[in-house]
Amino acid sequence: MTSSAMQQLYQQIILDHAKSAHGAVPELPTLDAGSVSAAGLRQAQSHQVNTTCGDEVTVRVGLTGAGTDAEIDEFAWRGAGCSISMASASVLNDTVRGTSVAESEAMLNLFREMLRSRGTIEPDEEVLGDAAAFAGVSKYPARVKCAMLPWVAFEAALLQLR
Amino acid sequence: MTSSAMQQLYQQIILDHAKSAHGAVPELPTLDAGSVSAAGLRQAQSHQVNTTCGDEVTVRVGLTGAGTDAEIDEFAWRGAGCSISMASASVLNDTVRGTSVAESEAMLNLFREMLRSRGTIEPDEEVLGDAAAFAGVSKYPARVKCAMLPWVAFEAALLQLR
Amino acid sequence: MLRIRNDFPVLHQLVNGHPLNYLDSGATSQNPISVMEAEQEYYEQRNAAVHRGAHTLAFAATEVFEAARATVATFVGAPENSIVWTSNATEGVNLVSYSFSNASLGLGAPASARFRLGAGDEIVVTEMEHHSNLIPWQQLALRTGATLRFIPVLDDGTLDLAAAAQIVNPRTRLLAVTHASNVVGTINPIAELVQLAHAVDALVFLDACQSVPHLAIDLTALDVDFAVFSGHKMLGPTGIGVLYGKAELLADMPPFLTGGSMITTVDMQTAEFLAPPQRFEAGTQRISQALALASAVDYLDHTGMGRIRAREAELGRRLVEGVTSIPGVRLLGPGVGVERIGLAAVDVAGVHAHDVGQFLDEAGIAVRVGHHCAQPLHRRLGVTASTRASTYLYTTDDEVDQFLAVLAEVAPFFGVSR
Amino acid sequence: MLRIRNDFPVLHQLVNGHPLNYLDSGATSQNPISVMEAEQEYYEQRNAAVHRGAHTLAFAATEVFEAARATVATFVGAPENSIVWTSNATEGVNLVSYSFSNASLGLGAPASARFRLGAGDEIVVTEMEHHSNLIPWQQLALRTGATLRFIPVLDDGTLDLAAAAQIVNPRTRLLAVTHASNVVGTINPIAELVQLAHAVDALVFLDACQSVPHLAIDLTALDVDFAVFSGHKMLGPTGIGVLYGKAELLADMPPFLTGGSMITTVDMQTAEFLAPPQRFEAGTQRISQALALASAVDYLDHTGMGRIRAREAELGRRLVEGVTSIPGVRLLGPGVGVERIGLAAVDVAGVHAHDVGQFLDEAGIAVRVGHHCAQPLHRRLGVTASTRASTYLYTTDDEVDQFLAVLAEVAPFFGVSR
Ligand SMILES: Cc1ncc(COP(=O)(O)O)c(C=O)c1O
Ligand SMILES: Cc1ncc(COP(=O)(O)O)c(C=O)c1O
Repeated sequence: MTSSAMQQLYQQIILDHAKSAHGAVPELPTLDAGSVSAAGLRQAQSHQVNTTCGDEVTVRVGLTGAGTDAEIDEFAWRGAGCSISMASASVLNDTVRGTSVAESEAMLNLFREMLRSRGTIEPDEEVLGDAAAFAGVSKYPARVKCAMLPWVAFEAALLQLR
Repeated sequence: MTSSAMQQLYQQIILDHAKSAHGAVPELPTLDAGSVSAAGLRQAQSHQVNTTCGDEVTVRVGLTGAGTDAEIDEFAWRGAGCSISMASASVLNDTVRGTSVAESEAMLNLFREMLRSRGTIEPDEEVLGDAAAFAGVSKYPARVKCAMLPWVAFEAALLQLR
Repeated sequence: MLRIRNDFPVLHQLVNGHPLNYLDSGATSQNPISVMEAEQEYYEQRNAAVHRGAHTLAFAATEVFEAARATVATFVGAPENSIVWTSNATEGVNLVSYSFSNASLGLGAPASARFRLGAGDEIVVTEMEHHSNLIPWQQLALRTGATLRFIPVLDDGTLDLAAAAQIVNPRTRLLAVTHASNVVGTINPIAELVQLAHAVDALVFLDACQSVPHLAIDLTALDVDFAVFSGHKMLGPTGIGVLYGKAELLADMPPFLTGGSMITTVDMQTAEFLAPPQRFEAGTQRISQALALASAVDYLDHTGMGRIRAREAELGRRLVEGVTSIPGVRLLGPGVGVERIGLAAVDVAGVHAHDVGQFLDEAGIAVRVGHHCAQPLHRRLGVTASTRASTYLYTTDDEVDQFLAVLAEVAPFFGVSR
Repeated sequence: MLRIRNDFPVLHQLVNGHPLNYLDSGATSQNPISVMEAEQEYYEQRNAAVHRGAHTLAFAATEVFEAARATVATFVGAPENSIVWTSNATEGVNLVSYSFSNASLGLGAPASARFRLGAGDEIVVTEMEHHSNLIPWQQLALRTGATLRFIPVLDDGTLDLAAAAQIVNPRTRLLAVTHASNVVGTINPIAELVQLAHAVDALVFLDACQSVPHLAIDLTALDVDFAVFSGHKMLGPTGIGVLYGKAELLADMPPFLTGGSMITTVDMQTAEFLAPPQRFEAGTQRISQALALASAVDYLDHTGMGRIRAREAELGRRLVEGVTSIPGVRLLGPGVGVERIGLAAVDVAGVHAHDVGQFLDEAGIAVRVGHHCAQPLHRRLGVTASTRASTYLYTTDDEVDQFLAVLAEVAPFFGVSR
């Protein structure tokens, strides 16, 4: 019954991330525009909802520096949703924390491209790391939204800090 | 082109009544409930609209006496509409003016029955007089409403005087 | 059963390599061939504007359109002039909500004053309502200053009737309640609630979306004041719904949508309106959809609503017995022994409903996952989402059993052990 | 032409022993086979609830539903998120009218304040509007205390543009106008009216019911703020219409109908709403009707809107030349030489329109008689009713000629001599 397609979609890496999600916090109170953290980081936050299923994710970022060289020194998220979206948020945490805005945006583009490829893009694990495990999701157009949800929130938060 | 069906529907009697309608008055101001005419007649009036085409007829009656023996000593109508509805109002005037409520209701029932018969009832001209000319209408279900319009207004006016 | 299934071509397809197991009829049902044919026949033979035209086609269209109203009216035990066509049940709720707002603004005939709402008036709903029978009343309260109150749900997913008797009070003007729940599957005690409401002169608005398709209903006997249901949940097409309103109420209500075909006289500043139901049917109507719904009703009638109800109770039992025997699966609502329509919503501990749905879909099983447009009820039952299997007259025992078998594999696959 | 006519099965029937001559497309058009098939295919293959389900069928249904939106959007030169499905054009007018009422009550996000209306504000319509683009604005004025004014019609049935320039003033908040008249057939100078309105910051609401089916339309280029049209007048089924609204306006408007599928978060007292277009699409949508409308648009596109417009202008000319040469027949609206869509409404002196229609029907000719939901315009032109022949891409020259021949016999038959 549990076809190999299911196993491709729900790779062990995804199930593991979903079970012990990295970077998840229990609360993320709303943030005023232009907030600066105690440590002097410029902060922004975005809340995204998948209206089909009600999954939601809030992502907070804090930057040191300005422009695309700025570094993502704070990253936190909270959310409720399916294993794909929760694992994706966890992987996002691992992928972008500590990188520059430019690097993280490059990753985001790669990730999005892979997900939209309907299975035609073979992911480069060297570059994508655990994020490559989401390649199977691209064959499930209905689930692409789930995997993208935290990344879209991340993108929207960065946009506020432009 | 002008088929015999058309000639059956628009009998000469109907076209003549439509052209010089009996009992039609230019104005019929609204009447208060329980109105009594200068001549002591108990009056009532009803306004009916055929919503498909916008035809409208107002009928006023005035009775002497009470119950089903009461006599229809006043009858007037005004309206705007197709030749069927206007001719029918004119014929109604000729049919019920001066009769008793009981007699006029009997006529109304005969007329209605004939119109609803879809062409199956052969009208008795002795009894119905000019109203028999509407037998052709019964084969045009869409036009039955037109022919009935003044009679329905008449019926509604009588009902108010019960 | 085979005869019935042959009438539904959509059921005979493979999904992900498995025969489709359609267990989402609570969301929308499938159409038998006869319903599709009724619609096509209309467009091939007599498509024309109704209540507007005098030519042969227009008259024929008007006749079948009104005959469809009569068919649906008879099906729910209502007089024809109490049946108003809408796009779906949701629009029917909004129709009454906005008509009451308009009455509250002093619009409509003097008799519409009886529907005026304002500060101090109360509208009562229940905690198990579908959003469509909740938000329009929230908005009515916002528009008029009335207060919205609600009858709570008990831990077992049924209404707290003791609380209801307190909450319904002389300030209550309207009680809106669902007949059968689209989540917990129970059938609410409408007679009792009608008595409560009518004792304080409040109107009763029934959401019959999950009852009219599945039970034999007599709205006149139920004595509710309004009811709504949707064609697409009862073998009919999308785009058509029904509002029932007691004729003497509709007669006094101001119009909702205005425009063509619902007026008598119009000048540049004012308009006079037709009697119901036309007063509430503005613009060109859903003609082919009304005919198709009547054809769906004929299909249901022919199959027999008594038989359908019994069959679905059986399927509901099978579902409930099945899911409650799977470890780690929690059934929302009352368990074995309480009559329900043929649906069951469950929570699989440790696995999000969306993942459960995906796993089932891979096996060709179509269920609904999420909050099923009932967020407050889910919150009340302590979950954010659930997985719902819902049946109809074409559902087989084997389909229920396959669902149960695959559901049992969910927790192991996702590595949830208990 | 033969190819086109073969696509419309309904045209091939006898009425009263004569081949049907359907000249009532202005009321409702006929459906080609491809449109019926698109709808049937949906019910046979992928019928499921959209934007609600996660299973394979539901996802497929959502995809084709949104693809249909894209098709219709492209057809009228609009972005997808500016297209809202409604039941008919009438509902689209009501949607904006009620959304503005809600804004006037302070509902919706703070940005909705820009749509507040009250005493001193003016809504401008024209004297040639269909009731559907008139009464909802009368009602909005009644609900908010705004004043309704109108641009008068000249004796020749065209708008008094000189008066328009006076009537539209800084108090004007909205100008509602029809693109093409369903009675006099003329095409109004929308660019000019948009300029007038936008110069005083008023919004423009376009009734495109008689233009979208017959002309190539680019709503973005026209720069109107809102527009409505109906599927059943453009080869599509009944039960579906479209509201176009500039995306930045829709984004700030409070919802109209509320219920399932248009919310994000709901609790017992409050609800938060989705972005447009979903914000305005409450309850289960007209899914198969949207697909069928997209199929109708494909048919029109394939035939070519340029070709259709030219063909109809030709038919319009033929009609106008024909009717104006019959003694005792008066054409409503401008005569030969003024561009019009393919329709003509006439008054036969001394014969009521209903009788004219009956006479034509006997010969198999289907026309519309009455006020065509435009009582004020008829009153302005000094008649209570008229007889309207309206064409579409499937109308032949012979059909127009037969209509003219039979129309010429009307007055003699009814004994009207002149
Ligand atoms: C100009 C115009 N506006 C509005 C309408 C109303 O369209 P519907 O009845 O489809 O809502 C019509 C057609 O009846 C029309 O011709
Ligand atoms: C109980 C209940 N009420 C209301 C609705 C709304 O029906 P619709 O979306 O057809 O308007 C539904 C179905 O979605 C339902 O199950």
